[in-house]
Amino acid sequence: MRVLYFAWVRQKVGVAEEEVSPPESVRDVAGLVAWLAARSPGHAAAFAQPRQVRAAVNQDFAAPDAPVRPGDEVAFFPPVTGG
Amino acid sequence: MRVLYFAWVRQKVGVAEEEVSPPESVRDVAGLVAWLAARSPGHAAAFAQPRQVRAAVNQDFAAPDAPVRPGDEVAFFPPVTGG
Amino acid sequence: MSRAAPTIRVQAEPFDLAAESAALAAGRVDVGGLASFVGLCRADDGLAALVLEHYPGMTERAIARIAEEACARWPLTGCTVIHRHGRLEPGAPIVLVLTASAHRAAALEACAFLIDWLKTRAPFWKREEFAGGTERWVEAKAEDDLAASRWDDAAAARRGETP
Amino acid sequence: MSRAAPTIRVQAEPFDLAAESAALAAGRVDVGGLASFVGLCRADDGLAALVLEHYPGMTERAIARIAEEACARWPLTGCTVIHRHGRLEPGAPIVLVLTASAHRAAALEACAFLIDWLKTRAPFWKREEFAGGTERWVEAKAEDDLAASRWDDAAAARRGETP
Repeated sequence: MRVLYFAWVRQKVGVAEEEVSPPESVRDVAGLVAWLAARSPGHAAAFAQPRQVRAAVNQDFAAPDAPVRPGDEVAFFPPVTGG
Repeated sequence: MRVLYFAWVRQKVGVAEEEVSPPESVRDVAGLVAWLAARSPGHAAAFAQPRQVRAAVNQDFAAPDAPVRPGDEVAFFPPVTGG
Repeated sequence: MSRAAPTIRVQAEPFDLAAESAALAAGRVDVGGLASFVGLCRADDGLAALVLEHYPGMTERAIARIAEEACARWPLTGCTVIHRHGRLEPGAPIVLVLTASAHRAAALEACAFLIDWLKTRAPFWKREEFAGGTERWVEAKAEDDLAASRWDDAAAARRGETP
Repeated sequence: MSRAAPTIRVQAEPFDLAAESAALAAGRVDVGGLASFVGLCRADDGLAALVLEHYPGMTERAIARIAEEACARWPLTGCTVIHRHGRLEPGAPIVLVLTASAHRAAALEACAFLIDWLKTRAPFWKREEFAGGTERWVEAKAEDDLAASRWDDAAAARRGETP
């Protein structure tokens, strides 16, 4: 599973992307967040306030209960501020 | 008093502008319309449906009861269709 | 925020959207949004040309008032209205409205307001010329009056009145 | 009326309002109104530059969806969205939205809709760089969510639902 980070989430995690292999028990975005948050102090800081972090699965915005599967591209980022 | 005509009002009257000297009894736009309508068949045709004709006095839109005085510039035209 | 006086022109010649747009933002760093509207001549029903007549003198005056009203209702840093007259063929641009503001909502709303009010308050008249040689004066549309009147409601609503 | 596919570009380079605008009207006689919005970088609070990060791939996809939604809601003859990324200094244009339609209301409303939805649904993030060397990520604004949500209300109202 490919995980991408953007904006201050990327800065806190310390990398822009990584390949991860979460256990089978990680089935949705919320589960992935909990699992990623335990990987490093940077990850923990990035996900300290989960409501500040948005997700996309395979380049579509995704809610916390959206399923994630091996092979997915999952991205985490702050609320968008373009335009 | 200078009177200007635009669009189909001008076409029906037959001239784009004219100098007129209405009697003192003509005190407002409605009175001027009634007086002008009697000047020629063209004028009569132009003012046959007074509600289809708008007026301006000294280059400001004016209601039928707006006063008109010697020296004024009064214009008559259909509802505007610019933009 | 400094407000520029509106730029208003009534002309037979085409206008230059890019140049007018650049002029509203040139040398400024307080403009966050530039909205524009360009009205063009459509070839409906075999239209060969539109001939736009106007009331020289009153036209500029009426547009100036409409632009002043927009500047009073929204915090614009600039505003440009250019309206053409004369014979215009299908595809030709007729009118340009440009508004600049620190924020997008002001620029967009003022732009829509300006074109709505121009349609109902600027002394222009359109005559349609068709391929067969027939002509017809365009009639004022009730929908244009309705579009213009929503801004009365908006102003009333801001003042706390029931529209 | 033939509908053109939306033009969508995400690029570091500036865009050309006049060329993009001309492209939407070129060779057509069914376009009655062209609306545009250009968002620019303001120099608020001593801002030296905005740095725009985005999510390559998803960005284009998200903008394409927003443009499709606009084309589904309004009878547009054309629609262009260009969004820049990278380092942009005060005065620089950031985003261009252009809409074309037979009638002005469709073009103006779709233009406002597109910029509102871009603000809340396109994966861009702005970092502010200040003269003193400090940096700050721009936070999403509640007013932008509100501006975007009025289009939900508008769609609901058209479907006869209570917003």
